[in-house]
Amino acid sequence: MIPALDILLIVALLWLARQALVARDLFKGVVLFIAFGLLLALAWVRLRAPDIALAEAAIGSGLTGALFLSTLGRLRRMEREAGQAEPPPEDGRRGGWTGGFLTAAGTVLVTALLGWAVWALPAGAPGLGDAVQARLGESGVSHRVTAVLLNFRAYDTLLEVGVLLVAIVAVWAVARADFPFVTRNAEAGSVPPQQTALVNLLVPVMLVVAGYLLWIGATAPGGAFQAGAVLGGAGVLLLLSRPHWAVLPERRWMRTGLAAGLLVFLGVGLALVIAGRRLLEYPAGWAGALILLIEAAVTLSIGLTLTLLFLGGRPAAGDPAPTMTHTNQQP
Amino acid sequence: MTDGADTPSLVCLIALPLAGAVAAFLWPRRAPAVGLGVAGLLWIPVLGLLIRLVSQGEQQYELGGWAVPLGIALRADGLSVFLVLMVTLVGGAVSGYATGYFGGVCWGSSFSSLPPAEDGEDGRDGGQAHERAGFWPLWLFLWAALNALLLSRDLFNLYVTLELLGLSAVALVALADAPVALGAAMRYLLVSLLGSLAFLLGVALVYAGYGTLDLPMLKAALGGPVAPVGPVALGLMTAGLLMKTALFPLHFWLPPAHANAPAPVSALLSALVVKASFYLLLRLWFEVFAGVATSGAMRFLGVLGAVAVLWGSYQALRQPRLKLLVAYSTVAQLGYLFLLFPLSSAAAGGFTAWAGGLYFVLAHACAKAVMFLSAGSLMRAAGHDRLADLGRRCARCR
Amino acid sequence: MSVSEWLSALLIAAGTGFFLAGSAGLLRFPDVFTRLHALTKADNVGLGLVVAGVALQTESAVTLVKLVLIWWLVLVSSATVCCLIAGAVLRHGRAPAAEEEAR
Amino acid sequence: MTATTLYALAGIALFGLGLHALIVRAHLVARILALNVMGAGVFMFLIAVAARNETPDPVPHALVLTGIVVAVSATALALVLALRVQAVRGRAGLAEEESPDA
Repeated sequence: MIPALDILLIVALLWLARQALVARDLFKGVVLFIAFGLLLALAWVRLRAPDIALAEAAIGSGLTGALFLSTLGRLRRMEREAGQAEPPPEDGRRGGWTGGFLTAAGTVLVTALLGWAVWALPAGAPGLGDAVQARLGESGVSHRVTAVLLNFRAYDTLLEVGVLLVAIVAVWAVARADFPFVTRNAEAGSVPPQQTALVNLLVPVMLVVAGYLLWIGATAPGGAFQAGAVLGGAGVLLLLSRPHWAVLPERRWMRTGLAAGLLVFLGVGLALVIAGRRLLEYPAGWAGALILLIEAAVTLSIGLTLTLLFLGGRPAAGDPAPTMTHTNQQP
Repeated sequence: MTDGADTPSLVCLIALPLAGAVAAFLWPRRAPAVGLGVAGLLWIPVLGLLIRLVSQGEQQYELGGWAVPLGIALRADGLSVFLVLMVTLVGGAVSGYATGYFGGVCWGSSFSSLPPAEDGEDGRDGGQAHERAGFWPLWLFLWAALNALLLSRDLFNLYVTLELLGLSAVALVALADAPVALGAAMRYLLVSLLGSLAFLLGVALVYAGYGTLDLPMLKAALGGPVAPVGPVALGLMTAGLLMKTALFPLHFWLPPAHANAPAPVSALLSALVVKASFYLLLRLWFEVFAGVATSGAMRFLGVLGAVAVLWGSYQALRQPRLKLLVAYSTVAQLGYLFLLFPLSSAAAGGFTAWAGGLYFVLAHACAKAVMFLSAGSLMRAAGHDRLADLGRRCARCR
Repeated sequence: MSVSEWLSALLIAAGTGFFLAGSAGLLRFPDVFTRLHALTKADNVGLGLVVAGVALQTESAVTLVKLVLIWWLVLVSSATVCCLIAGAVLRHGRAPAAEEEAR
Repeated sequence: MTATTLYALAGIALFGLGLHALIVRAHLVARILALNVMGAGVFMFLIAVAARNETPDPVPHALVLTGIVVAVSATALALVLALRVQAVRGRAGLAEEESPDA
């Protein structure tokens, strides 16, 4: 018997996803996608995956949603500047009724095939849960997900931190920060006082929450990703409202902060190799401390990376960007 | 099979370019020197690995000291070491070329008159600066991803390396900030992400059905009765990898992406990046899923390859621009690679087909890299790569 | 069921009622301002009641602090966001369109 | 049929929905949204698989956490590229029959 709540949740998720994907108005689609992400976090809780729920709410729905919304804002601004009153109509891709029908039929066929394979999955559920449980005591942490992420499969996580750095290098290589977009409000002297007050209030709370998530990750749901996501959220808030005390670090420090996670992760791994152990083979008794060290650096880098990804390009040398206070104090 | 705990050459092959990428990101001015240093230093672990492979056979390395299936292991056998050797050779040559192409290197190069690279962040000095600033970290990340992919024996880890490879490759294409290149990079990114997602869903199905991510363990598990999840997972992963390898008719993204990237990038993409996903296909079809893949499916891939040879060659001959011609020839040459599937499963001549196929991989990597690099030099000299006008220009060069 | 459990259920049910009313207002009210009114006011009281109901069931003080913190944070941010949206609509004389969403 | 099977199948359905939108939509932002929905489908399948056991299997959880971070990186790069495409071409779409040497 399936609980009614699960059925309701799944129906709502599928409906939201469909509405988000067919919406001609992209703004509507993105808002529906954010709602979809929040419900998804609820689904993860139902599936007893609180770590994922935290990450989904912060990254999957929150920061991804913010990225989409700021992109739409920039697109509209470009269209306005190009003199397009209305966004250009979306050109149909697969022309004609038959094309659309064939695409739909093909997708349904593929989905049905996949669904059949899932339906026919063998009942005896194998998995590595027992293997993780058996070695958990040696991992240096007592939370199983953190043990997998930063010890048993730490190499995956190392490469993944590399993916984050690739993303920022790529974004910096492709585009310059469109800083006027971000600072438009502040330049007009019109960051509403409520917003400033909220940011002044929330950012310290978010810093505390990030620290708490980082610390608690060793024993309970939480860890570097969730903490980094909260830091990233705080960074986005700062970019949008630029309170007088917030200053973008100099580019040298920015680079160092972005690379810190990979640097410390790889450094610890290689130091262990030099000490005659294997890559990321923590010595007994040291595992917990080394994991916390790596996680702290990774948290910092993830937070900074997510913030700067939201900025959407390399901060240029000539812009007032590096010191955020610059324009804020003008009347 | 020997465990390589005492000689960390397997780890160095991945860690060295990764560390180089961070260094190139932190010190943009020194990036070309870092790149060349990595290209040179990498020969030490490569040759060390080769010697051990010859003397002791297959090497493996359990990362973090955790045995599979809990941990992740690296593995080097003949096929992967052969390809690592190829990457080191071609990658080193392209690195040398790139120091000249992107300028900013301190010794005798015809382009050293360009302004120093600074960190290329203001984009005001002719648009070259950010190309230079972006190329080295991205290429070193790409290099790390290639080696990691060739040495991994864990399915999810392979997904992460595929993403690292795909994102850095796309960004390298987008370095040529021209409208056509940006469109090509965007299309490449969409295809690459779709391919990765299909691969990831295949990995998820494998884990759901067999409870392991380790390739050799999966192979053993597949020996039992075949559930539908096995072939479906193989189909998904294959579809994703075929997109990334650009087998006809999924090749549409390749010519614009390879032709409009900066010359060293075109060389790397055509010579190495498409081979990485091809290598994974070989692994999956001939080793892990050998009992699942039917000869009919092998023949189907062979037919697609044959069509790709004809179609790619025909299109290549029709192209007005040199780099597009070379890019379409890649489509054709990739078709030859897929002839390996039906040929090697034939009872007789299987070994000959393998030997021929691998030799072809190496030959194509070297030849195509050189072709793109030469095309880049011609483009620099002539200012364009329209075939009709190049002849006159080159006559003058002499 | 004990008295506190009954009280808890009652509070949660009352809170849910406020959420329902707020959702109905969101769907039925004519313009942005009235909808904001329905949403933020009703949700703040509704969430407060739910938190009070759940708080009755907890034994640990830490959980209690977390629950109150959640309510307080939602209160502060929804009040601010309500002001920001209403201000934006007033300035532009129309519903917030795509270019305003990023704030 | 159990709740986890239903979630697993819903994950597959999300994958299919996203795939269809990725093919039929032309606007780049819509297509990037579609890729995100596909990713969510894969994650849902993985987490449903993990939930089959009495205590959830932590390995798929770790894989999904990795996947979420990879997804946000890819999304950020894709959106920036889409903006650049709009900036140089005046529209955030890829022409269907585009001659590569335009």
